[in-house]
Amino acid sequence: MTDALPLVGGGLAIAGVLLVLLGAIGVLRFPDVYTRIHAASITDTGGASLMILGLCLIAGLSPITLKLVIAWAFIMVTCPAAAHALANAAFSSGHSPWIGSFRIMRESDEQAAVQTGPQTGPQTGPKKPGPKKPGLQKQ
Amino acid sequence: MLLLAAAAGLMIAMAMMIVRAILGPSHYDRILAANSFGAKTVLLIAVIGFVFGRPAFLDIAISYALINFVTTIALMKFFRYRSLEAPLTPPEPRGIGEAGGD
Amino acid sequence: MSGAISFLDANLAIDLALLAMLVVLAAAIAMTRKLLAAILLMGVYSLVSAVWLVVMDAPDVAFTEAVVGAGVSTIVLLGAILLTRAEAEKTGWGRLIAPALIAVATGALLVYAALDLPSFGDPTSPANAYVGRTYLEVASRDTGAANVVTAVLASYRGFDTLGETTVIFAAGVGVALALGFGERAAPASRLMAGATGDHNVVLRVAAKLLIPIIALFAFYVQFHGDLGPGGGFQAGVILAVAVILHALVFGLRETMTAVKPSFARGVAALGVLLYSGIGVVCIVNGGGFLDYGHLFTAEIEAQIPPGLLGDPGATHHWGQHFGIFFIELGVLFTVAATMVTIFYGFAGRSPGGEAKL
Amino acid sequence: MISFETLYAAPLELIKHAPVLLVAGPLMGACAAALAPNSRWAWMISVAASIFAAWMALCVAGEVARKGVVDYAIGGFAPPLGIAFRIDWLSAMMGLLISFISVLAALYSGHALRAEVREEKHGLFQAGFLLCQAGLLGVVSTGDAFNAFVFLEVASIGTYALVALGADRDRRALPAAFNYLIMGTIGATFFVIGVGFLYAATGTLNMADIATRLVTLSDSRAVLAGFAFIVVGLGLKAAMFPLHGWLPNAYAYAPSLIAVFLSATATKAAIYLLARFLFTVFDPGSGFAHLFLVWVLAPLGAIAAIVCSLQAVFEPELRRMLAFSSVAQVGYILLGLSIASLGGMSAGLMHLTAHSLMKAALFMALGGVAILLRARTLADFAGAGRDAPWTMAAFAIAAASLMGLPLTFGFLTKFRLIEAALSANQIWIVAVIAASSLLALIYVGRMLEALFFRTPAPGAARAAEAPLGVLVPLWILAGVSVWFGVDASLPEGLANSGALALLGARP
Amino acid sequence: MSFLLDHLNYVAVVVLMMGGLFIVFSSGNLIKRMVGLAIFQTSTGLFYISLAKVSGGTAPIMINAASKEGQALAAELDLAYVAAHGLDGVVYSNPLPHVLILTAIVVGVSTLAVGLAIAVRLREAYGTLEADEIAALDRETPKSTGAGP
Repeated sequence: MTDALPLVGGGLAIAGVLLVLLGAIGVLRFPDVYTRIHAASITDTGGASLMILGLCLIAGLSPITLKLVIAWAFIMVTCPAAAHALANAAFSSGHSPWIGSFRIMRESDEQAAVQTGPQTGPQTGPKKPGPKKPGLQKQ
Repeated sequence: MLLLAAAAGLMIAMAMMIVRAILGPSHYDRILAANSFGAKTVLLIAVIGFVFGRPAFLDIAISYALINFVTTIALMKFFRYRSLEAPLTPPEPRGIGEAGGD
Repeated sequence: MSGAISFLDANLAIDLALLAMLVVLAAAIAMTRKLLAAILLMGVYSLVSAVWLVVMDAPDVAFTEAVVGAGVSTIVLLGAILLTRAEAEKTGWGRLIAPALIAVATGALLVYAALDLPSFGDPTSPANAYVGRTYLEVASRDTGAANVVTAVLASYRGFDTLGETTVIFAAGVGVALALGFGERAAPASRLMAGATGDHNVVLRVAAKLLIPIIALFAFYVQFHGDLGPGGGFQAGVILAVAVILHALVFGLRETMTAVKPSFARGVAALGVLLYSGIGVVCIVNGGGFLDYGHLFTAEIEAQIPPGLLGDPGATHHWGQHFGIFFIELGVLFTVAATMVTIFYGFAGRSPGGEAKL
Repeated sequence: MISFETLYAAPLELIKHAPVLLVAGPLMGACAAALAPNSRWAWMISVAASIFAAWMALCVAGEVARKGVVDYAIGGFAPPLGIAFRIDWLSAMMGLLISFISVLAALYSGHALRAEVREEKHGLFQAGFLLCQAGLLGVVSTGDAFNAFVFLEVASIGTYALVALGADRDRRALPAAFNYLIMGTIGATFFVIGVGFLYAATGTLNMADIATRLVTLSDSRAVLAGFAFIVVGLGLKAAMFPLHGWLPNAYAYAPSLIAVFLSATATKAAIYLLARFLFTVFDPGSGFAHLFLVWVLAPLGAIAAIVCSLQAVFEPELRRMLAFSSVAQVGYILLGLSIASLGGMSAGLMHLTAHSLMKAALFMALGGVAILLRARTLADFAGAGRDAPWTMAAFAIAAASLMGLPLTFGFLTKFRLIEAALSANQIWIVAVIAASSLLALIYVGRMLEALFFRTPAPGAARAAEAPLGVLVPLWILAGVSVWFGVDASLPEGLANSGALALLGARP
Repeated sequence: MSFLLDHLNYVAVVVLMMGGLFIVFSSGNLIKRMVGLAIFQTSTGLFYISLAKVSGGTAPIMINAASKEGQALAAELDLAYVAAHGLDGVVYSNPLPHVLILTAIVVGVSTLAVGLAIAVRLREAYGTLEADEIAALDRETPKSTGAGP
């Protein structure tokens, strides 16, 4: 029983790595940023969960397990939040997905669309602060 | 040995992220790659701790997870608001800033 | 068992693989003209070098590289390109010749000399056999700290660390002189005027959850420093990151009312004062500068029960413990406050500058 | 020999810890200045801390006079493990020089800051100034190679921002400061790489210990590379000839207080460290260190003395002129060191002192006049000698010393330099000094002609006499230049002892 | 082959230093110069840490050699190698370079912050961050222009 735990743990870690690798392939091969976010964020959290579970099994019951759980909790909070923020930023700056533009969605969220055209990252208007949009300076 | 293989796999995934970070094409792809790279780094540090017999150094991994998040927020604000000082609070007038400030 | 072989080989293999990644990243940074890409790659570079440092048995350095390189440096660089421009001009090929010659000449000299160095990992090389080995033998006995790096940092080479803290303080002074304390930070209402919709619920909730945890983690790192990796510097940066996260999510003005710039400036100075003050206290009590053995006067020393730290009869390291504790606290103060000051300086200097005031 | 015992009086306990208090004093003063409520307090703290440091420097010098070498192990750990200060006559001399100039600069800062820097920045400015002072004093006192790097950076990092503050008057201070930062940092990093190689070869960081262990390692390639990197790194910091590109603009556009202080001390501390490594850590008598002295240092010093004097001759801006002349004077000092005899090194060290005094005075006089007059070029300063006779008289005295007129300290040091070159049978050095002095005659002549004999353009801003707070330190500097020119027993004794310490310190 | 492998680590670190130095001198953009400087400084740190590594060693944080963790570490050691170098028990890497590089990293980030602050001021005063353009602007406007604090 005690001998089996490290093996099971190692197996889980390998499974996690496979998931992460899949995600990495997705990030490399998928056509646009939204699909890539999709590939990366899900596999990162899933792979991390599996790996950390595996490492917990190897470590046994010790302070290290506690640290692993804390690290896992942080990953579970920060990775999805960061992925959300990223997708949100890409969306609201008008970054078009591969399948077509956001025109329909944009009409419901005009503010985001007025700001910048599609496919413009930081290249345009480097010194223009976001809130200084035309017609918005009420004060 | 299993863990060593896991470390190798993680490093391959990290290398792929580096490729994505270098190729881009948009900055969002780069941020995604960097962020995802950070997550893999956390895992790699944890695994390496076990491979080389000193798993107590998970503190570093934890701090990575935290700092990676803050950096991503900063990047996101960079794009959306072109400012690090803007609040992310709802626009309803709450009087933030006017009351206090130096 | 083949364990021994694979252990050493695996170490070298991971080491070289990570170095290869670093080389690729450095080349990519050299090539790109998009500053944002360069900054992101720089962050990744820090992450890789931090993993490499863990493999090289330097967890303390890895910790620092992680919090500094991936955290503070990236944020400060972002703040800088926000205030400037995110694109570099093209450099003509002709202008690359002289730099390439300089770099190659330097590199050639370095390789020429490096091939003369003892083999990588040689435990009998002068570097590893002389003073370094002595530290490993005596540090725990002298100071009672399990982490030899902390012992050397805070005790044997405590004066270097005082200098390091001073350097950080000087950087805070420099940034504040150049950019101010964020006096130009715009009121939140003006920054957010006209923005509709609330896209940031997730971030706000996550941040609210994380800020206290980050601060708590900072204190864990601070007080765990003589047992594991970590110490005042890392803790200071993490604490500052908590403040920075607050500013990022709830607005700079809001944060500046909570942690006033004048407060940060004062704490930064007090940290260095605390550190050097410990040195002076040691002098007053009859020892040398930063000689923690003399942190307490003889009378107090006599009153400390010998078994207080669990090793009755053995020499206690009460003075060393307290000395290291206080100077690490000084480092924490200065580093946290200076990092916050630097962030205020960059974030609070609104692009467009005067127009906004 | 000078009797320093009579010059200082302090409680015994304080004397014992003077080496470290010399550094800790300004350092703690810097924190206090950053916390100071207003400009006046900051200024008083700055002056007090500088005076304290000068007092401690006197105490240290007295101890050195008594014991020969003062060792101070910080933290109570003996050298190879802990960091130790090791102060011999050379360190003591540098400490005295730096802290003396600091006191005068601090006195001067009251007026200079009011004119050049915005009020709310004064506290931080004084903090930066004191940090720089603490760093330089640390560099000259420490016996640990890595600790020297840390203090070099303490001295530099604040200074970069202080130089940039000159942008309130002329925006060219900003590129100058940036360039200074890049070059200074590369220099420091090269130094660290060099120290790393020495550490790899010897396993220790204590300079004396490195020297002992290097004796058996003279043909190691790692040591050779370490030597090369340390020399290039410190050469950058010291503005050694081909590596001096950052200096003229940094000095010319910085706030005048910083120009006064840096020109008198910063490059000197780097030269000190270079000499320390060349003569104490490496063996100058043989091997590559010897080759370097003869085939690199001496020619570069000579080229600097000629070429940069020429540049000064053709330079229209007064402060840049002085800055180029600084590089040329660094050339003289390096020439003196490269002779590697007692006389040559003593002359080099004396010239170092002389140059500190006169450059501080020159920049201070210009700053004092320019408080009211936003002048930069020679033409802008035309006629200033008549409008501000006291200030410009001091300027003239210092300029005479720069030129090497008899009865000034500058004359004496050049004379000693020539003597040493003759006794070492290096006639070409005499020729170089003569040629360079001729050029100095020309550019100093141009300055004085513009200041005293030209009438200002009608309608141009007129200079006014500098306030008393500037005149006092200025005349002290000028007075010392003359005093040492007439009776040089004090600096000569110090320089001789310093040179002896360098030459005799081989294990 | 073995010699090359033994020194490959140093060579890779040297390549990184060259890269950093090249970026500093080749870029006209001041922020990129700072990035290059940061790489140069970091790679110097890597050089020191390389010196400190001991084969089969572990981080210089003392562990009880009798504990489970300590025994596991000792078991991983190549005994012949350990005996040949006069080591015993758990082998630790050299802590001294770690301490030095901690200090150096701090110095690096300080330099970065100050350099960037100056660069921001430069941009405000000149409107550009390209060294060439700044030099050109300085040449054509020799008259004194205050930048405004």
